[in-house]
Amino acid sequence: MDNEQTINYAIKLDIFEGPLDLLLYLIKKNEIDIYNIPIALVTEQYLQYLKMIKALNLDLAGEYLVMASTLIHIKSRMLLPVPEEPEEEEEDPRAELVRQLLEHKTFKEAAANLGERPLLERDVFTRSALLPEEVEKTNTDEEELMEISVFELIEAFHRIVSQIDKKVLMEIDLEKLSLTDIINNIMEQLSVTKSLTFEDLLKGKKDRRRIIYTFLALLELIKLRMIKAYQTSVFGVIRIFPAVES
Amino acid sequence: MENIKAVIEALIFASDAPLSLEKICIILSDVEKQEIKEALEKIVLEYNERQSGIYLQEVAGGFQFRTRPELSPWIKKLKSTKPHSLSPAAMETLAIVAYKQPIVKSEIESIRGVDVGAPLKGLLDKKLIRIVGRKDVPGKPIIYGTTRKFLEVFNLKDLLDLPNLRELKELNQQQEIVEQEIVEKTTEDISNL
Amino acid sequence: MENIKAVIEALIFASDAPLSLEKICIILSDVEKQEIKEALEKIVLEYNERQSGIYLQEVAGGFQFRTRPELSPWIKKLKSTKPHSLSPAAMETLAIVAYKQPIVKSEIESIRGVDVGAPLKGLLDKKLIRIVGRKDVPGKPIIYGTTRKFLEVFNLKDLLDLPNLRELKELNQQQEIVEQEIVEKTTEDISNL
Repeated sequence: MDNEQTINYAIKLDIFEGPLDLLLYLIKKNEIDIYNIPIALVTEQYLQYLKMIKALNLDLAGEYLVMASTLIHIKSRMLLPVPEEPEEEEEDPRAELVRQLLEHKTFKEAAANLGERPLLERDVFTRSALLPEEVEKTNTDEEELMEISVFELIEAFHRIVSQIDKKVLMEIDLEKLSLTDIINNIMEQLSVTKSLTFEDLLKGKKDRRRIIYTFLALLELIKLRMIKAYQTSVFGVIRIFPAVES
Repeated sequence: MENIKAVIEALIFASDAPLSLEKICIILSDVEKQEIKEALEKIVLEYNERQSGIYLQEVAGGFQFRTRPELSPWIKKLKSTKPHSLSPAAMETLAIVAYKQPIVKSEIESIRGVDVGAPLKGLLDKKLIRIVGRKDVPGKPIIYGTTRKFLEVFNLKDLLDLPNLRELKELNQQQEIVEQEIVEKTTEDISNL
Repeated sequence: MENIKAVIEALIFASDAPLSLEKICIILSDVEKQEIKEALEKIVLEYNERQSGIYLQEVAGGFQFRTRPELSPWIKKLKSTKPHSLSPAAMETLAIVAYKQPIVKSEIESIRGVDVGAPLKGLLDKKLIRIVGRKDVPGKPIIYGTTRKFLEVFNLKDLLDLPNLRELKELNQQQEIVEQEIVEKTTEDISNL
């Protein structure tokens, strides 16, 4: 093996996808008829390649060795004398290998053909902008209501409280509040508007006592089944509806 | 309806996936299927005649507007995202799954002559192939098939739209049976969508 | 350039936001701004003359194809028939919640082997699962369960109607088998999507 060949082998090495690929390369390089493979020649060149790979200290996948033994086996079978009157049609020892090679070649070509098609996001592109209708749709999706449990209400409550500026929480509210007043107030508002958010009820006065009282009032009303609380999404706005249409 | 063509055009345009004839029929319940078909053909023709920048492509069991392939250099200038490219190993594995599905890993490996674990995983991640089920043989190997996304990405109407394999027919007399099965499978797939 | 109009049309179509004249000028650097303007006007005219289902609209400092407003009832019909789509991760998570509810996140994660924060959030948003309560153990983890909507979407009478649930319950002591079946069921579910 001369030097030029060595370099050639080394360069070609990483483009092979396994032993079948290597064999196809050897067949092409030697301009061999795939249906009539000179098995001795191909086996010799194949083994040279394996030596190359080993010499380069590259990992030799087990499949390459399996193929090597297959080739040697076929070669030895080819050397056996053909019986003069074969009992039944003896299959060419190369047949199975040829079938495998043809199949492999077919799919290599198929892969190449697929790659040449107009590929999405490479050659052809679809509409990617959101249409106004789609923007609308997402909004209405969020408006889809789900009934929430008291637990979820507490979650939401906790979230609201934690969002409030700490300083505001420190302020003392001088307004006198009673639970009954707030309950009456909520029911009164609901009789007018049919639906309220938790934030509506607080009317922007996000002081701790009002929040807690409002919250307790809601819990009481839910317990009494006077109102229903809904949430648009898990962390969405809580909406309160009268339990019974008045 | 005054302008079926315009409605269909708008529907296909607004749909975020290829829109099937069946779905158009459901939406335009008052219009005959034949009439819808004719309108679709007319739209295809018109966009081609106009030498428009977009065209109506029949893909993945439906219709979708796409930009013309020859204009891709301009679109690439617009888009910063790189197209997903497949390695030769992945591409070959995909071709085998596409043509021989439903297929198990060991069958792919016997064709490729190497382990295909990595390319299979990559193709699953890219949603170009999917697990169809498990084969009822010892070890219950996973059966793979291509997805609708595969058809969309490779601009294919259906699996029959795959280019013919040159030599496979000689190699495999059962090819027709396989194809028949693929047709049945595809019809099923489409109706499951 | 042979067909500026087609290129501009394709660019506007493929752009993910309204495409400004300036940006088109940058991409078609060899073409005069005036020529681009004229091409844009021609496109607008052509779509109007053709009584097409889509038209070129100048919006937000750019150009964008849109469906004609008068066709919006049809588009709404299209969007309302949109099937529920779930990612495989979401589907798997949902299956686990469905079969093993009430369940906490860490239990789902020990089954799936990956973080399920995102799919859980998605399922909650889609109202397919809900927070049932908190487990009375340190850290008070959230307990999840399926919703009524889940039953509706999956066409189930009740949770007992879930395939194999009863069998799963009987097997409950043999945790590993149960989990294996869920994985298989999930794989099936995913492939049916």
